Amino acid sequence: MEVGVFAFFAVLAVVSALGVVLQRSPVHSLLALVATLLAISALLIGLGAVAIGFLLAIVYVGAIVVVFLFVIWLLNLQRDPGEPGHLAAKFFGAFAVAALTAELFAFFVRAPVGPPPAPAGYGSVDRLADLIFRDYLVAFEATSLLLLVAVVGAVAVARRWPADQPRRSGAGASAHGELRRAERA
Amino acid sequence: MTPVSYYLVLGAALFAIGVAGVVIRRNLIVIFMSIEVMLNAVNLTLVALGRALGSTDGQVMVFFVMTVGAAEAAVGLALILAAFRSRHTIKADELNLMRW
Amino acid sequence: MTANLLTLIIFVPLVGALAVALFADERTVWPAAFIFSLLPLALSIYLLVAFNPHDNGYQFVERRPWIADFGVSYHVGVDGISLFLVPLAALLVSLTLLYASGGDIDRRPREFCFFVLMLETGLLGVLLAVDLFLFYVFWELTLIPIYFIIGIWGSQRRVYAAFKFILYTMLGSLLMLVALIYLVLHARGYLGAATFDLTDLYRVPLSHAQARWLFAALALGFAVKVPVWPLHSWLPDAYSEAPTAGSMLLGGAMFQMGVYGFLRFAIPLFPEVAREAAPLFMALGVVGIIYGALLALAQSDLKRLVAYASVSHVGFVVLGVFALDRFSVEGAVYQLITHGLSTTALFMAIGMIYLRRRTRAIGELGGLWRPAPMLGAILMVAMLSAVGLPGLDGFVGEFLVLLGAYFASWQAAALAVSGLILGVLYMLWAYERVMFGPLAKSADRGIADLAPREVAVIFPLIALMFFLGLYPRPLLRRIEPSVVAFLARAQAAPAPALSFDRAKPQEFAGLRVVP
Amino acid sequence: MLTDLLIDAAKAIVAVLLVLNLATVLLWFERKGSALIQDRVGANRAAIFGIGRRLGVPNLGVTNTFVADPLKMFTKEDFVPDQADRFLHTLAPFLSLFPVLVTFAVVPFGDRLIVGSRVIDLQVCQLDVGVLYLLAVLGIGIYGAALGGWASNNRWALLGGVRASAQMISYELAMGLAIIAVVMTFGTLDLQEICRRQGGAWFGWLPKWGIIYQPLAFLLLLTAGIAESKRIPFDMPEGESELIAGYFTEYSGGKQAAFMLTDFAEVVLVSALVATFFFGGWQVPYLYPEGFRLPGIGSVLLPNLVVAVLGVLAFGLKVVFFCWLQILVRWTLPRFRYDQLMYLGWKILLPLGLINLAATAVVIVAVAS
Amino acid sequence: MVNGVVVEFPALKLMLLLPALGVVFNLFLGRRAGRAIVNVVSVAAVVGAFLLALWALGELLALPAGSALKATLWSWIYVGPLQIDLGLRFDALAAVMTLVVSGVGSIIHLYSCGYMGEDPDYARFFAYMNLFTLSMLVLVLGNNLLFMFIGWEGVGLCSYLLIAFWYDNAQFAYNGRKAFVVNRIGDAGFLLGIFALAAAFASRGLWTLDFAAMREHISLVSSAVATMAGLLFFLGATGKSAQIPLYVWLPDAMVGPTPVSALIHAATMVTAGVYMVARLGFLYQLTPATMEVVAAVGAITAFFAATVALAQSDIKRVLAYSTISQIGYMFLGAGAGAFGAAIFHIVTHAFFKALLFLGAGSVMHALGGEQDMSRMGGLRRKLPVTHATMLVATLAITAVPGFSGFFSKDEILEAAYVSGHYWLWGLGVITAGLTGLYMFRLFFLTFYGRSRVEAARLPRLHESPAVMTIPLVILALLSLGGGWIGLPAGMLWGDRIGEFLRPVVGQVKSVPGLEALALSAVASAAALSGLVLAFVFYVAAPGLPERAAAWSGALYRALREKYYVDELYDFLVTRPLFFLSDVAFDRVIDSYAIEGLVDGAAAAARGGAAAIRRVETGNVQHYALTYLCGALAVLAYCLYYSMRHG
Repeated sequence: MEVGVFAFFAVLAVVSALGVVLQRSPVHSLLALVATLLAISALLIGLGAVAIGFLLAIVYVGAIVVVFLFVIWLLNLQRDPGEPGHLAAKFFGAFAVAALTAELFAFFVRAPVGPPPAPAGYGSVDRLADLIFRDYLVAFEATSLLLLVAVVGAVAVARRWPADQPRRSGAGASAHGELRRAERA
Repeated sequence: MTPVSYYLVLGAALFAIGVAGVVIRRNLIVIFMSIEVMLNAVNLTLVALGRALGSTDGQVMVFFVMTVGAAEAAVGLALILAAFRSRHTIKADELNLMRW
Repeated sequence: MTANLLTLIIFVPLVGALAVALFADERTVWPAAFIFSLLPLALSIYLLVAFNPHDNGYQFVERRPWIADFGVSYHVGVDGISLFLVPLAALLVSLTLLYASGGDIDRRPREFCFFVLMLETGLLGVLLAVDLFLFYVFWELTLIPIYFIIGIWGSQRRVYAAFKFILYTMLGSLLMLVALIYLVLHARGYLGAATFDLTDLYRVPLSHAQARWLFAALALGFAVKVPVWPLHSWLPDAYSEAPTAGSMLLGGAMFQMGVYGFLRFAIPLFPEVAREAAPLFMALGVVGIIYGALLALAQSDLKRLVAYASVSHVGFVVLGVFALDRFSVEGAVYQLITHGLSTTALFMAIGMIYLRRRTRAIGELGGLWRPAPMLGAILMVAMLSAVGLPGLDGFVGEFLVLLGAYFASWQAAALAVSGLILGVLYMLWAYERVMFGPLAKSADRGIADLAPREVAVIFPLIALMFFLGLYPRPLLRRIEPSVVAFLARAQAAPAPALSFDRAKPQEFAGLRVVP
Repeated sequence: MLTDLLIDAAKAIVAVLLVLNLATVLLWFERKGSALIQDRVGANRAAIFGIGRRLGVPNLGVTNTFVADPLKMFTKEDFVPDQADRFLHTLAPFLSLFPVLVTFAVVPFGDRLIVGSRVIDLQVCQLDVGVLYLLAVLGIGIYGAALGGWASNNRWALLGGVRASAQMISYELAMGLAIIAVVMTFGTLDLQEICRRQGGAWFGWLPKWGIIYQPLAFLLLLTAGIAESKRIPFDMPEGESELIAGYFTEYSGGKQAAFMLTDFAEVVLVSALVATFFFGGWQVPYLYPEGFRLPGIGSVLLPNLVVAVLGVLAFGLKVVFFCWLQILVRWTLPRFRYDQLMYLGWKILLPLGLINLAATAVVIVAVAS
Repeated sequence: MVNGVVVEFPALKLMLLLPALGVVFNLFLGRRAGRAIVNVVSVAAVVGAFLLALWALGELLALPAGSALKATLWSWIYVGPLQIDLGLRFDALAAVMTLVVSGVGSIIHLYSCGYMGEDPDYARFFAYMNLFTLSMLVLVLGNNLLFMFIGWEGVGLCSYLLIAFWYDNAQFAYNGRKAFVVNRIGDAGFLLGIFALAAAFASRGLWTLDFAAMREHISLVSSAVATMAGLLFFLGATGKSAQIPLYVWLPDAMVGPTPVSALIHAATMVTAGVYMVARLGFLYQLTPATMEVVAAVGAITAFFAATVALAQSDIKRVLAYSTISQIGYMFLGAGAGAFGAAIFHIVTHAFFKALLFLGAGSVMHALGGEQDMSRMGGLRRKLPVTHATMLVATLAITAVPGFSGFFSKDEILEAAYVSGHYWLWGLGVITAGLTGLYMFRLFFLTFYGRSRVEAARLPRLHESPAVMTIPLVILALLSLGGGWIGLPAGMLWGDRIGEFLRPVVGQVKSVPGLEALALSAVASAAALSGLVLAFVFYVAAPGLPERAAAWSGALYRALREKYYVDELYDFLVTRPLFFLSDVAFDRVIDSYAIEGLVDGAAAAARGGAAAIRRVETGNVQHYALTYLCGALAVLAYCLYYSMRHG
């Protein structure tokens, strides 16, 4: 993977990442996120990790970000009207992030070795599958359980309870309120 | 081949941008997306280092990061929905009931 | 039977507590609890009889490994010092239960009995434990029940009082724990294996600085419990806010724990430092005497008056213990017993007054002698015993303490004697305002004299007061060997103030004085 | 080195042009076909200066679909509703068309072609994780429809977009399972390799096509494919009776054409995939690289070029057949209700896919031991 | 110096047992048994003790001089070398005291059967009286200091109980408590004396508090310790025997029933101090300085009390001050070394002072409880027996020659003169005069002159019943003849009592005949002059006392108000004590300082927590920020670490 191609994808990733953070409209930042993810998966594929690259694309771009889109729709989020104030937090945050980047760069710049030629079938699916289903099987099963729990949790939290009337604004709107209502219903 | 430090630096940059998003933006969804960016920055670094060391373990870790990311996104978004339904806002600083 | 007598004594009340808590219903709870408190009393009386007065080491020793790798063993034993405290505690708990059933505790009797019996186990455990860890466990065990007793059945400011009591004692006991652990770890370095056993820890050499700190920690823990003068502010609240039964337990049974701690652990473990600190503690004792007496003078609540009176008496005991003289230590141990009796009797009498007049404020009381002469007589005897009228039990202890203190430093004795004068002053003044004078208007006419149950409850105490006052010999004979051993251990240093050298005759009828 | 690049570029251009032309042909074919099915005349008006009529040739509406409509599409005003997100509005059609066309890069339309010393693999790019690529790119397709609905600031468009994306996600899952089943049977992710492994014949006469191994997977893939392409009977996103034109209600001109094209390109894509996975792609029964080996009769040697051309023709024929099949399906089956759609997707196709997967796994292990 | 034989005599224990049984019976069964039985039991107990005392005296006289009878109740405190038994010792000194206590006691018990006739609490009264007798006997018979101390405090308690017998009246209760507290102060001194003595002997290796043993080894004690011990014991004595400075409780003790005043505050308890000094004579003789102090305090108190008695209008208060004065004489005698004389004066004083009190009691009985002499007068016709017996007692107390008072007081003055305390002797003589004056003032005011009795009380004015008058007559005879057992040397059978006591307390060398006669002549003259002066003032010229009072003005008022000593004590001791305890200790130190510290710590903890709580803003991003900073720090450290280690 030549430096030029890397540079292109790197710039694309950074710009789109900035896009995610700075965009006013949530949908735009979502698209920026898609772009970042694709750039990253391209970089991964460039690094030889072909299987995981495509998997990243499939899982993240195909499913997760779409769910984000769904939520944006459900909440009908328009453009943020800009966020005045909170200057102190912003300044402090920016400063902290800058420091973070400086420190990380200081670390990674001195990483010594260039990547050696990839061994045969380095990033292939069967090598990956081999590892996942042999060495990390327990972890794999655990993640499957995790996903199940996540799904059930998500449904439990987000579903609309039968007793839910359209909520009066704020008053008694806490989760506790729901419980009380559920008991009454 | 491009030296691995470039990847690491890129990863660091993306991570930093993600962190900035989390810390600065008020909108929960955007915060969530920044978190995804951070996660993927880490994925990139993992694979890059894996590639440098010639082991596929990095990729396995990325695989698991993805699953966790997915689970987290699912639950997170559900929470945001529930929060919005009851509090009518997804501004991070307005959801501050858990305070002194 | 005699093999594990002590274990029986300690754990029968606990079994009783559980039995009462689980099985007894409204009707049977008081009799069941009372019977369960009688068992350890009977056993401890058997202990008294079977005790060999000439052996000054531990008797009825039971030792089984408990937590082997920490060197903690279930090691219990009784010696002269703790011999009489055990039956006393058992007796006082039984009397407390008998008294409480008579209307003092009306709400939730089952929980009350449970806590009292649990307290009894803790108390007996503290008195009989020879293993430091075991001692600490029982020490903490006693805290919980008394907290609830004060906290639940107390009067208005009970929560404040209970909480303050717990905080004070907890602070002290935590310091103690730290000291224990340090000592054990240090011992492990020296003995090769960690051991909590008291007799083993005697052999551990400590640098003076270490000993000083450890003694300070232990002493603070016990000083809070005694209470020595500046650390006493929990006592008046705890005593006055607790229900009568609670005050009896606190004032009568639990009062010895602090001093016993000094006698059993603090001083023998660090004799040099103890000797060094003796003048300080004697001074604190004397201050305590005068301070307590003056405070008692200023109180308007009967219970607070008795509370400060016991602060004053504890001052005597502390003076006695830290005079590190044969007479004063024996007197102090004797006073542990007699003070327990008189304070319990006083609280009982006050409880009876409270039951009749529903108030403890001295201002509102008056002229009780006419309707209740027996109550008046009992309160009189209890007060005189507390003040140390010769012929009653208080005097014997006080005389010995003052005698020993005189040997140690005549100034301390001279000041301490003022305690006697002030004692009479506040006691009789209170007695006069409660008993003599016309019957207060607010009192309804129908004040009855003592009911048979009340007489039964207080009679043993009064009888013991007279007996211990007139014939203290059997007790002193048994306490003596252990006190001699304790002093040998503490190498009683020449008292700083005494101008003459004390040629101490060492030989007694066939007694081994263990260095 | 340059020639390789040129060859690849040529392959890519040929693939795209083929697909686009085929799509427009299908457009025409469908218009005339549906007219035939519905016993009506169909488009026959447009003519260029009346040449056809003068020559006595019957006007089959060819100029309609090939000349008139495209011109109209590209010259009409490109209308963007106000307050709509202009950037997204223009991006959406591209995002829906681009992924479909790009997928063809990995579809093999022929075997090796030996030209002088060079061996040309008739597949735009040899990617040994072709299937993963396929799934990844299909995933991106969803955004087209979704953003189309969102960006046109129109309730019905939004509803259409929501329906479209929900439908595509559900059926992508089913399609994925079917494809995985195929991948398991052939043991490789490279589509070219899959086609090669479908060469040869069992018992001399039965060609080893995917359909034999995976009949259920075939059905799953076909149904999911039609659903993916959002064509009747899975026509919810643009159900006329309810949502006017679904997510491309507010589109006109070129962008509208793009959406139309994606529609037909998907049809072609589905038929291509079905052909590749289950019908041997460019495999001609009994045709081996050296020539025909007919069972019982003997073998006929053929030059490589002829074999290659025969392969490509076979592949083309299969694709056309399945396009026809899909159009036929479109004009015969009524539209599903949305919950039936979801029910079919999640409660029938998904379990079937899983069962099929499990069965295939069992068989493979049994065969392997 | 004295070798006597010590014989075991178990009957001594019986002597204590009888009153003890009396106490127990009265307390528990008294109410049910009825008045008659209670009277009988109580008097029998004391009379029994008296008979036993006589029997013991007989046994003692049979033994050679200086011997003693011994009995031990049981072993009391055995602590290592110190072994204290409850041992009884009946030697000459104890014999005299026991006889006085039980003899006068039984007479007074008889008298109180009548006096307390109508009082409902008779059972409790007799219980206390028996308890008092028991304690007094213990005090007197105890063979070691500690057992004696039990008796010492016991009598203090009984005096408290009896003074505050009519407890309904709050003032009586206060006086009772005052008596007990002042006694207790004295007892504290006594206790410290015991310690000093015990320590002194202990330092020499001798562990004992027995009188005999201490007497034997008294040489072991250094003079400094002996002085300190002596003074401490004397402080105890002043407390018990109402000498300056601890005499204030006796006048207030008169609020008790009259028999109590007679028995306790005249005859027995108040003389305990003198007995103790006599018993510890061997200690006092070691240090002349303490002897000086004792004598001086005695004489001064005598004079001081006599002056106050002059101006008192309450009949019992006059007698109280006269008792203080007479005891002053006894201490003067003891201080001068004539312990025998002091004891002899105790005996005679017991007779006539008891008689005076009982007489006053019968007068009050007749007048329905009236105590103020200004509302008496002219009672001699109505109360002939009381009048006659009171006359004998008054003559005895003013030491008119021939009467018992003369012999004992004369011996004391002689001893004072002989031992060189000339100005104390002079003071003594003056006091003798004053005694005559105030005693006859009382006598004349009560029995002679106009009758100032209120009309209401006149009809009930009658002579006391037989049970009260018989004791008066007996005591009158004793006051008359009591003195004859201690005649000055040379006369008839000489100083029998002195001889009898010499082995225990020694004897002062007597003065050659002529000089002694001169001394007694001077003393008698002073006494008679007092008598005449009183006659002039109160009988001959009734107006004179008022004019004298007006003339002396401030002096008279000072006397009447007892030199404002009570107010002084109150100001110097009680008020500061209560201020100290209430304000200084209770409010300031205890609740403010110590409580403040404790509650302050709690408040500080709560305050600190409130401040820290603000960190939880509830805003998720603030938490994220802090998280980030933490990460930065860790990274920085790693960076620093890797930088340093390369």
